[in-house]
Amino acid sequence: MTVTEHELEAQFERTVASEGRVEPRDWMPEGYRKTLIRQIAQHAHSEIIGMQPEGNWILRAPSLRRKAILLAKVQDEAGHGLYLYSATETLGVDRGELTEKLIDSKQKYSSIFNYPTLTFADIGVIGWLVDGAAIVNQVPLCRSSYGPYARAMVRICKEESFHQRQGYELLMTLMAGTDAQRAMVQDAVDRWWWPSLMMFGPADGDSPNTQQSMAWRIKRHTNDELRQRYVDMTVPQAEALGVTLPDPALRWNDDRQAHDFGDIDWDEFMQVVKGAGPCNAQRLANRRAAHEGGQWVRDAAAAYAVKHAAREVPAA
Amino acid sequence: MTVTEHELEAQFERTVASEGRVEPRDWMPEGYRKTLIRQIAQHAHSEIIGMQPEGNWILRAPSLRRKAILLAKVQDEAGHGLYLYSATETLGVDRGELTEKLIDSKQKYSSIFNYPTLTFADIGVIGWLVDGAAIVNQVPLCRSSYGPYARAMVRICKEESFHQRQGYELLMTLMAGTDAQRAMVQDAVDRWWWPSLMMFGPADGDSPNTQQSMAWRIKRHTNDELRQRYVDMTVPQAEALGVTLPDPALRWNDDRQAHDFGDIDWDEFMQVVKGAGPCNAQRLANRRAAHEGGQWVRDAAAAYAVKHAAREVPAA
Amino acid sequence: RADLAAYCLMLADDALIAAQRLAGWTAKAPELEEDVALANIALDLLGQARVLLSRAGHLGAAEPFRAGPQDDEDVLTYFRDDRGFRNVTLVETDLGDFGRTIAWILVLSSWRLALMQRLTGSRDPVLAAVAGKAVKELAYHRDYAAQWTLRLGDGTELSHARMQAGLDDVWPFVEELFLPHDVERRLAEAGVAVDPAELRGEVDGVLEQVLPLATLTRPERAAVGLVGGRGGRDGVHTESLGTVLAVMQSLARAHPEATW
Amino acid sequence: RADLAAYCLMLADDALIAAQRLAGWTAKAPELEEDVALANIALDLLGQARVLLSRAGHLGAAEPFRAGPQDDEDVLTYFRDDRGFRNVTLVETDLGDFGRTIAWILVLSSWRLALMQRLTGSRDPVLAAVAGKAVKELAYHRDYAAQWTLRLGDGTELSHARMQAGLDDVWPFVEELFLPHDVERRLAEAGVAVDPAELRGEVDGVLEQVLPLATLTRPERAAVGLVGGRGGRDGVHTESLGTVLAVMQSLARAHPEATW
Repeated sequence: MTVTEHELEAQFERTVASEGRVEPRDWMPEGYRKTLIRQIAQHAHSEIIGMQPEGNWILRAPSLRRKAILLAKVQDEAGHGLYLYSATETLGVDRGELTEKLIDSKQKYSSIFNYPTLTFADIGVIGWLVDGAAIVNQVPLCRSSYGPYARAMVRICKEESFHQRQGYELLMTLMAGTDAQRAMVQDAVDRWWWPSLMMFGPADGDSPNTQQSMAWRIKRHTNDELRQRYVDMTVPQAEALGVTLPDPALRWNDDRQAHDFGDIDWDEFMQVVKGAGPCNAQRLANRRAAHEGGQWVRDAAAAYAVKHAAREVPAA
Repeated sequence: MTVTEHELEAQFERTVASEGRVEPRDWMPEGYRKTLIRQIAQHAHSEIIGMQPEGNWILRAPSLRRKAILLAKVQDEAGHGLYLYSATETLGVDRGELTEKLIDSKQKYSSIFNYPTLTFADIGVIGWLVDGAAIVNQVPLCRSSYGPYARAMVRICKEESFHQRQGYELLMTLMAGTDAQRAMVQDAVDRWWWPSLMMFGPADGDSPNTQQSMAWRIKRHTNDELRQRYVDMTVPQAEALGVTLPDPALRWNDDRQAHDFGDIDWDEFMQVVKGAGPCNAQRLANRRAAHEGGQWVRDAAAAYAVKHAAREVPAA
Repeated sequence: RADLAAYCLMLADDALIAAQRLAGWTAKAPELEEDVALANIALDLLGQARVLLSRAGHLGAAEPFRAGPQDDEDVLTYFRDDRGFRNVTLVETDLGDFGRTIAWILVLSSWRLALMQRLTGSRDPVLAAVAGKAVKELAYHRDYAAQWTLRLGDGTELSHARMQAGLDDVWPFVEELFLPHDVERRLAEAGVAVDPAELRGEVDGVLEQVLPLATLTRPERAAVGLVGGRGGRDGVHTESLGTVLAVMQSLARAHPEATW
Repeated sequence: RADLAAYCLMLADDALIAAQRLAGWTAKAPELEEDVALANIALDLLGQARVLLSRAGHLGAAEPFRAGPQDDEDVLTYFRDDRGFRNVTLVETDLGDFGRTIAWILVLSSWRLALMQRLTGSRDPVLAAVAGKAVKELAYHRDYAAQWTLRLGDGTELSHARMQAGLDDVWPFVEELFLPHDVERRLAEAGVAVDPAELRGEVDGVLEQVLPLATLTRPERAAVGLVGGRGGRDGVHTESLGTVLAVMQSLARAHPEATW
């Protein structure tokens, strides 16, 4: 490392330590850049893959109001994907490259989207539990040390909160509905609760990169801290809703002033992460089909742009 | 024409005139062969295209019994197609060639299959009216002068009668059902009645080939004779069923000892024949997609047969 | 009043079924921007459909289908059978690939925009208001489709072929757009509705402008025939609609007592 | 009794959903002979499903779903939701192209044949009789699929690639076939049912014989995971089943009072 690089690194460290923002034009350590790219890409991929389980119910949404809400939500996810891929572009990688890595299983997305949506109540539960967990994960990232990511997160978190409220509102409606609707909600909660806890990642002891990411201010809390915060936030919401969270060990601990909860099935988690979840193959096959099936369209747009670059584009 | 050909032709004429059977090995005039090929191919194509309107309801059949009946019926139609294409093979043309002519619109199929099936009652009405008309057309063909065609028709007519009874039985069930079911039947009858009359082809004055085909005993009655027979046969069935045939001019004529009926919309008939019916494009596009989509499979079977022609095919 | 209800249903069903078809692109578009844009068009059309269905419901159109506690818009969407839908058949057709989808949006939005522009002058204040909002939305849809028609038509050899094929496939359904139904004719005479026969010139004008620029040719395909003189506006549809509705209505019909 | 009803449903639903999927090939097969053969397989499976559904109905399985005057087999087919279906998820998957369909039939019929062969010795006389008939049918299905596996695998380069891809796509659903459900285990101990874990050897044996002859390789694909330990036999399905049922049940549910 040259003297100048030492100086640059020292300045970077100062910026980060003083809660300043690193911008695309600033010098940054290669590890920081790589970690950020991986993290933001994974987040972007999650938005895109996350369109599928919800998209599964758009055509069958049982009221036009819910159809419009769901369609708009999935559209927002595509939009989030766009902001996030843009943020990675400021780090020197483009969307096409990342999409290739996604469909070749070289980059990951949130494992939660490898579970199927089996009833319309799943749409509500995804809003409540999955978006809820995402928000707990993401709110601290609005203060990420990397400027473009932090700014994207501010916008995304605002929309996610809106989605979460819509999901909860759907569940309230179903719980006030027929017996079949209430049963549907409980069943969905039973299936999604544990996977939502897994969204915070491995227990702290098994998460070796956390310390570095925290030092770089691209992660602000440990996995277990966030998981606990989520449980504590969600339990009263479940009570208000009138559903039972499927964990007999879940109870308030007066000493800790927090909820105790049961052991997560880390084997299931690892299976899903490794690609053997219920929907991994399907999600990737769909994404691949859309990407490869759209190649001719992207090629056409590129060819057209080249042809018409020199002259004015004629108005339609 | 050589002397021998004169003799052959004279013998052919005698065979036909004496209600004998012409067999594949026998000499036959080129016009006879061509007319037969066109007629049998058109019949075969009709069976195959006819699978589509009925196939449209297999996945949605509202009881398992009806699903099994419908699936078996459509399967029989594939089987009829097979016999009939085999009959054309005895005349020196193969199935692949005829299929190409079908999808290139160089050969026709019965125009009736260019109408859509809009409700499940259409399935019953197709059995009753469309198969009914087909039987009236086809029973005389069991005495066709061309042996292979006559024998195929015997088998086909037997199955068609069975289908017609099943269709009528479905309609009886629906008429004994709910108001909605009865309305469905009447609506289907309203849509299919006139097209079923068109199945007998143009009025005799507009059917120039009829005389030659009758002389060759590959057609035994004129279009209008068969149409009248069909109307007379169907009116009492409609009464027994409790449906109204949509023709205010339809009434018994005591002088003729037959039913009078209204004018057929020959403009609509010509439109459909020319390819501008409600479903022509769809039917041909589907057939083309199946044929072209299956090319790789047929190629594989051919390649495998060549590879394994010399050695014994290993048992699976 | 019955005429006005029927007319609201026609305009509503066109938008509703078109939105349902477009929603089928979710997570399948060739680019994220297109995912966003197609969802946008679907949402606009869905919004138009909802106002018009509610209006039709207000005029009594939902009563024959009411089976539970649902809003009029949902009764009309989920508890009507195929034969009760009044949409033109174009909107129910399979969207096929992106080229065909673009051709479909181009034709549909050019036609609906021309219609809605005229409808802003309707004597019926609700229709005029719906149209006023719809005009802005449809102008965007048409522009979006026109831009893509140019890119695909004048892009690569492959995209040109697919765009032309898509246009060809859509073409048989265009003629029906200009066939007036008796209800439309009567209401047009009363200054309430638009006679669709009047829209042909404007739609042709758009296509005459866009297609040559896109190096595409106007298809020569026979129009889809009517069934005994009846088409989509009379509830006589293609075989596609039944399956579209089967999926769309499945959950609502499984729980006729429920609201969501 | 509840166990026996549940077991009948499992075997019935496997056949019912498989038949429904196969019926989707109608008028789309690569050759007329294949149209006939696929319909035949679908009809055989539908027949097996009907007997088993009636039996389950006899044992009370239809009561919770009864809404109208339908027979038990139709109540169970048309008025159960997705979560009530007990089929393995393999049968609900999209059949894809002809290669994948053949792979699917090969696996499914080898497995079901091995199961039914053992079930002919069931202490339950009805199951034994159903199995006796099914064995003959399934032997034909397996043979049909094996013959086509050879032709496609050892046909052209393209057909080889597609057949292998079809097999690869089907593979993740194979593991579930051998996972015993508690009901199966209990009834197997009672000599009534077959423990599916026992079938692995026989199915593997078939594949070990056919795949090399067809120049295909046994796929190495991760099995589809369960959801909290639950799979198709527990009513936890893939997203495909919902749409399959939406279409299948649409008409029957639109007329809950009707019989057909």
